[in-house]
Amino acid sequence: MGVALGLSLVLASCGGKSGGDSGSGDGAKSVTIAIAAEPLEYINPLNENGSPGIQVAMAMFAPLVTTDPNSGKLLNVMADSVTPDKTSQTWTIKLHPGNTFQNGQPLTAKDYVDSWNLTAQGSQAWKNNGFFSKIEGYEALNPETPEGATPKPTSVKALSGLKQVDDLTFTVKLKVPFSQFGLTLQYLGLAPLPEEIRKDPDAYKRKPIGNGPFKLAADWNAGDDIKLAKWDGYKGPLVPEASAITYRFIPNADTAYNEFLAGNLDFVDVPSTKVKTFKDDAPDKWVTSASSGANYLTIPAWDERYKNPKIRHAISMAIDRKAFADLVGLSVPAKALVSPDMDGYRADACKYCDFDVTKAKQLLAEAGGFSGPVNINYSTTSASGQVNAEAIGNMLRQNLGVEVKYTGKTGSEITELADKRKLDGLRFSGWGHDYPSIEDYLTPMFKSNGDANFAHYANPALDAVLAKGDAEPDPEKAIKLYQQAEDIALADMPLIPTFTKSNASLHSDKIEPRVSKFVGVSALWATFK
Amino acid sequence: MTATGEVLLKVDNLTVEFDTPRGPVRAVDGVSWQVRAGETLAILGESGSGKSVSTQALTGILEMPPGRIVSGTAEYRGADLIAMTTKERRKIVGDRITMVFQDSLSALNPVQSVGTQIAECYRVHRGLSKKDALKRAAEMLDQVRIPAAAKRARDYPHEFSGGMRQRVMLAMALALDPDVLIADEPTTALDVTVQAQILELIAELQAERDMGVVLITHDLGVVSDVADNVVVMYAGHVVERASTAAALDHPVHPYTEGLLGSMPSADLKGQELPTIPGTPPSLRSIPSGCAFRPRCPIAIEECAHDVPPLLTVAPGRDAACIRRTTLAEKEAV
Amino acid sequence: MIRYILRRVVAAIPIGVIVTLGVYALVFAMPGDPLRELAGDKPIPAAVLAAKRAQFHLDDPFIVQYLLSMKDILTGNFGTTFAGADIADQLRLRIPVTLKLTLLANVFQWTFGLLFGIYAGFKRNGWIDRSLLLATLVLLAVPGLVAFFAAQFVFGVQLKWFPVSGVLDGFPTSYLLPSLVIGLLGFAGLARLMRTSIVETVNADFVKTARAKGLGEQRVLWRHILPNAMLPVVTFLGLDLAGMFGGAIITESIFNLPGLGQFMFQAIKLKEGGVVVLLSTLAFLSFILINLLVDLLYGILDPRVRHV
Amino acid sequence: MSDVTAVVSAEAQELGDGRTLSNRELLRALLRKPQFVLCSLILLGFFAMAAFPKLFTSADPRFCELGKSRQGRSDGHPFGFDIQGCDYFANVVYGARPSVLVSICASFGVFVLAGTFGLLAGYFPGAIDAVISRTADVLFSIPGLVVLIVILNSVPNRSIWIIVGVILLIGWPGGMRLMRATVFSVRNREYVLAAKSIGVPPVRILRKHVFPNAMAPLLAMTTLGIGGMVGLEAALTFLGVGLQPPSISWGSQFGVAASYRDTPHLFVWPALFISTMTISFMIIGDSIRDALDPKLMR
Repeated sequence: MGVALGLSLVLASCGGKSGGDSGSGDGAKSVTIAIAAEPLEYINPLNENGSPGIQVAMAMFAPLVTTDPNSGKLLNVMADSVTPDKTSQTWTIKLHPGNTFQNGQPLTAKDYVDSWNLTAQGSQAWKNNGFFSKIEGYEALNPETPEGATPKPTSVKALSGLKQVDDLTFTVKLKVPFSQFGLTLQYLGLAPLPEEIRKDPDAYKRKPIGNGPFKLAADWNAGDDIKLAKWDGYKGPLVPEASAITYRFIPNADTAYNEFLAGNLDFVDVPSTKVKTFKDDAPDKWVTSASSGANYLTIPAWDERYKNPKIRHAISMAIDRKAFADLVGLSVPAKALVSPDMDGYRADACKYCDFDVTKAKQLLAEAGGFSGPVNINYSTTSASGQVNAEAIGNMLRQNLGVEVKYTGKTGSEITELADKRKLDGLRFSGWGHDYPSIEDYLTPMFKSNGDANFAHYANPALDAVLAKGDAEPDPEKAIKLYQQAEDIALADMPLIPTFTKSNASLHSDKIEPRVSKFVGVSALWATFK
Repeated sequence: MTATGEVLLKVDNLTVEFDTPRGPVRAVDGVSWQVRAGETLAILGESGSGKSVSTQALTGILEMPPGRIVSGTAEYRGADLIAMTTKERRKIVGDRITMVFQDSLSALNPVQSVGTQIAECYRVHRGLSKKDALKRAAEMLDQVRIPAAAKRARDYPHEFSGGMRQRVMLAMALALDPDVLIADEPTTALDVTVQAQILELIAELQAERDMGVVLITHDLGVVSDVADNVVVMYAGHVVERASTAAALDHPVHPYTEGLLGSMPSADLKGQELPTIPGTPPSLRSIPSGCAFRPRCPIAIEECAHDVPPLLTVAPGRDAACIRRTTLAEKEAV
Repeated sequence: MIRYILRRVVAAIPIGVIVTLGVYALVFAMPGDPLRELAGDKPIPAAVLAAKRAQFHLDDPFIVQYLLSMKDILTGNFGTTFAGADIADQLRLRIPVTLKLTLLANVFQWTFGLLFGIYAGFKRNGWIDRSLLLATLVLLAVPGLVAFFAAQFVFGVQLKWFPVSGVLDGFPTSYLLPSLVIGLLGFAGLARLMRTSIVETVNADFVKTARAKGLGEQRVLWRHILPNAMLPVVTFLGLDLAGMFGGAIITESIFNLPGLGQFMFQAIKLKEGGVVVLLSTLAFLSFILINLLVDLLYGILDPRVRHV
Repeated sequence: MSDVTAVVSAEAQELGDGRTLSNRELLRALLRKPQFVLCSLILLGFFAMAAFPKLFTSADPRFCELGKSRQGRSDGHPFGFDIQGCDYFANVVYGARPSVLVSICASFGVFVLAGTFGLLAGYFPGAIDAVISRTADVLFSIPGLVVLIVILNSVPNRSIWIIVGVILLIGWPGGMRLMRATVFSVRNREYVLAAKSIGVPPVRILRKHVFPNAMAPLLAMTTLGIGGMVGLEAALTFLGVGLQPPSISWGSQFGVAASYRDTPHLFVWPALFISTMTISFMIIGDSIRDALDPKLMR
């Protein structure tokens, strides 16, 4: 699981639609929030894995657990308790009594079990289907389908690992032990749907019934702004102060920024092209969050020329991370594979990430030099892709003396070529966790066949350490094991850490967004002045 | 042949220049003529001789700039058209003085029905309603002998034959019963038979209305058929002015003589048609002195010195040729 | 008349087939898996991919995909985008946006273009004419991109005369600024064309006839010069309107107008052959329709080419 | 024809009528116009810049120090530094080549294609005209930008030649229509009929008689459109399908810089160069057209 940064970049640079009220105050505590993406077509958290959809789901649905913005600890929302067994393979989830859906129906364990089973069915083709692959019985609902054939609804409709115990209790049995499973439950993509919707999801894709603090204020059509009003039936913790929220979709991030400057929005994320200017453009109206997520230069595992780790280290040490981070803006150089706000982050984990031209040249010479130009791929759909590629390219050319060329393609084409191991050369990648654990960096990107193994990297030693960490119930010890895995990855260097970026946002005078060093900036939980 | 009617239009010493990228060019130089009620005056000359420019200048339809009237007057019943304001002139031109042009296909607005175009005269000058004006237009078409006039008024110029179109032009010009009709090569583009019909029609209508007609043409045959008096122009100058009969019988200027000689006639049957040698000069490089000098069979050295003055050789007969005028005076004595 | 229209429509059919086939082939040939774009960097379970592939016939041969798409278009059964949006809904929402933008932009372009072109052509070499020629040169030299960004920043963000983007303020407020910029950029070419046409007509013989009829200058201009000078300009109208659809991609993106241009750009990026072909078909139909209308209008304006 | 026209435009008529159109006379008429001379000199400057950038700057456009990213002007760096910390003056100078190449090649190519097809379509009505005109209709009815985006997204490497090629593909129908219309008006002129009657082969008639007399409007349209090509290239960069580094061009410089509002020098300079070149071309185009067209001359 993981919201890929690459995806949000893609979405940030698309084109689209808007509608709704202007942000200027109207007495009530209403707030207009820009989402720099194409407008949503439907609202269904189980079929949403992009940040715009999840952002809206966050207001309308409530997760089982969440990260406490003050302490960084796990906080129960819909759940009363989430308990693993000794091996961390079977988890028991007890719901807090008294919660209901926005249509008044009580929220039960059955709603969770049925919603998850529905999503786990391959024939449903919902985007969060993959989440359930960790749960026992997933294959029965997702049989191998020959190329070109429609996946047939299977006779099996339920995950064997998912069991309702009573009205408020259910258990999840995983295929293998996984100590971080409890953390993953804060993902909004696991929200429950009421029975009404489960029976006919298509009929409700424009009129969702959630269990979160906000509900649709009026009828909503695909492509429109989403207007939400407070739902008084929400009994969970962390109740937002706002009484009404409008999510306005503005696909062009620069346009959204301009809209804010013109006074039409209460909250907007600063696009990458404006990181140098936003403090002057909107003095006293900006906030930044601690750096979160991580960005890398990905080295193709399938290209023999890059195989020698010394070449990779040479490339890494030829990069002036400080200057590069300054170019990107709001960023700090990264010398670790995980985000700095994670438990277990080590600022100097990387031994080959210092800028040292002499050493880099020496490493390159030791590796026998490099043949042919280094190709740097960049996404044409990202506003800063080309600029970043050129910066890296210039440094490699000037500091290592290698020839450099550039290829601009759409983000998806790069990913696809990489998947097929046909991509020539380096590319950029980024990762942001779905749940705050360094495991959510190491498993997806470095485990053999990991979900987001950009480099197609495989090292059995690392896999073994990760498995040990997953099975380790003691969090402290688990982190130590994961750090070992990070060290292995840094030595092999399939990904070269580059920078971590803070997010900056602008907000109107009437609100003060919630800023947490654990979960970043949030307009949803803004306080009103 | 009589010259007894009231003088309707009197042009005196009219000079017109054009500004070109290479400096001014004099297209009409000191031209004078007049036309009386009931008279047909022909202005005869080759293309480029300034015959059209002079009439266009005095009616104000010449494009100015680049054209420019340097001097001269053109009096309609004593009022100088050149000196008056555009607004005043518009009350006369188009109403009392009207024009017919050579190429009726391009001279008629291609996207308006002929009825509308004729009716426009009544609408603008007489203030008739649209309906009345259209009715009058149809009547006018009938007067110029267009069959099924009421129906054809709705047709567009390209739907008429050349002769019929010229009749339409005529109908338009005569709609307001003008005093003077300026017909600029009205028949040049037409077949000989049609040409005769049109000229006949003009003559008929002229007689009905006691109208003065200024007929601009390069065709001596036309002149001999219909004109009372003739003004011969060459390179912007009037070279001879006479009654048609006199000019045809005893041309004074060698140019007129040359034109007459090149006219086919029964006498010369079977012989090669004589022509005037050479080509008319470009207005940019008019020869010094007499412009006709390089083509003139009787030119002498003195011809190059000064522009020959237009002198009266006999009552009602003027010519501009230093050889003939002196000669004529001698003979007269 | 009816027969003429029918003949034109029939003649358009093979062109329509080639257009749609060509566009579909182009999109089909674009590298990259269409569904990949949906997923971002995240893996999509094989079953989900397979379901989507089957739903959108992505594994069928090219020609089958094309025919299925055309069948959907012809039967009005547009289906959904890869992301799940109802295409018919999208069209309902987006066509008015593009229409409003295009029409308003054309109103500006034609008003400015015709007025200035007519005046400049009629009073040739006057100071208005000279300044107009200079202004059109400058306008034609400004890349559209510069103009859009500059206008948005200056008039939207700084002066706040117009909304910065979006369609929240409704018609016409939201559309004013982008339309003005498109109109100004297009006005230059139109004004020059109009001016040239007027200049050429001013010397026509029938204008002389009109003056000889003692008509006032205004009447000569409006009744005689203009109807004739408009003829070449009218043919320009068809091409211009058809071109607006393509040009709207950039405008709609910068001003965040949810019109067909953005839909098209999005569909191209997502390699949604069906949507691209549908939109191309719409563009083609409007092209044919506009050209037919223009030709009919031409026939009305010019009796010489009337189609009976 | 009345003698007004004969008098006034004796000179221009010779040009416009075509038969006596002499290149020397045209050139002489053009050289009399100061704006033509000035713009030609400016363009020569740009051409020189494109051909020999080293004459204009000794700096290496590819030597970059990221630390100097977007700094303003300083000694030896009159335009300051670009986003990558490279000398911007050198980059703008070196950017002339692709910009000039794209605009010239695309315009010239469109002129040749449109001219050829227009000649053929206009001179041979029937099958040839039908094929050419219908093909043009097809290209007309697809928005050009769509074709550009789709094709440029498909090619593995967006070189200037690919961009030129695609512009050619979508650019020729407009010019073709114009040329075809002009040829229609020329093909029945006396001199063409005369040439035909004495058995001159069609290709020679087209080359010697029809083309020289029908090319003026297309030529004017082409020169007016040259500048738009550079602007188009900037738009392509904005849409993510422009030239790729290390190619440098004014269009891509502008396209990249458009977002960086706080450092105006990044977009002012390429925009200035683009506009200067565009205006120069257009004034030259205007001058040529005026000189060729007697009606507009006065």
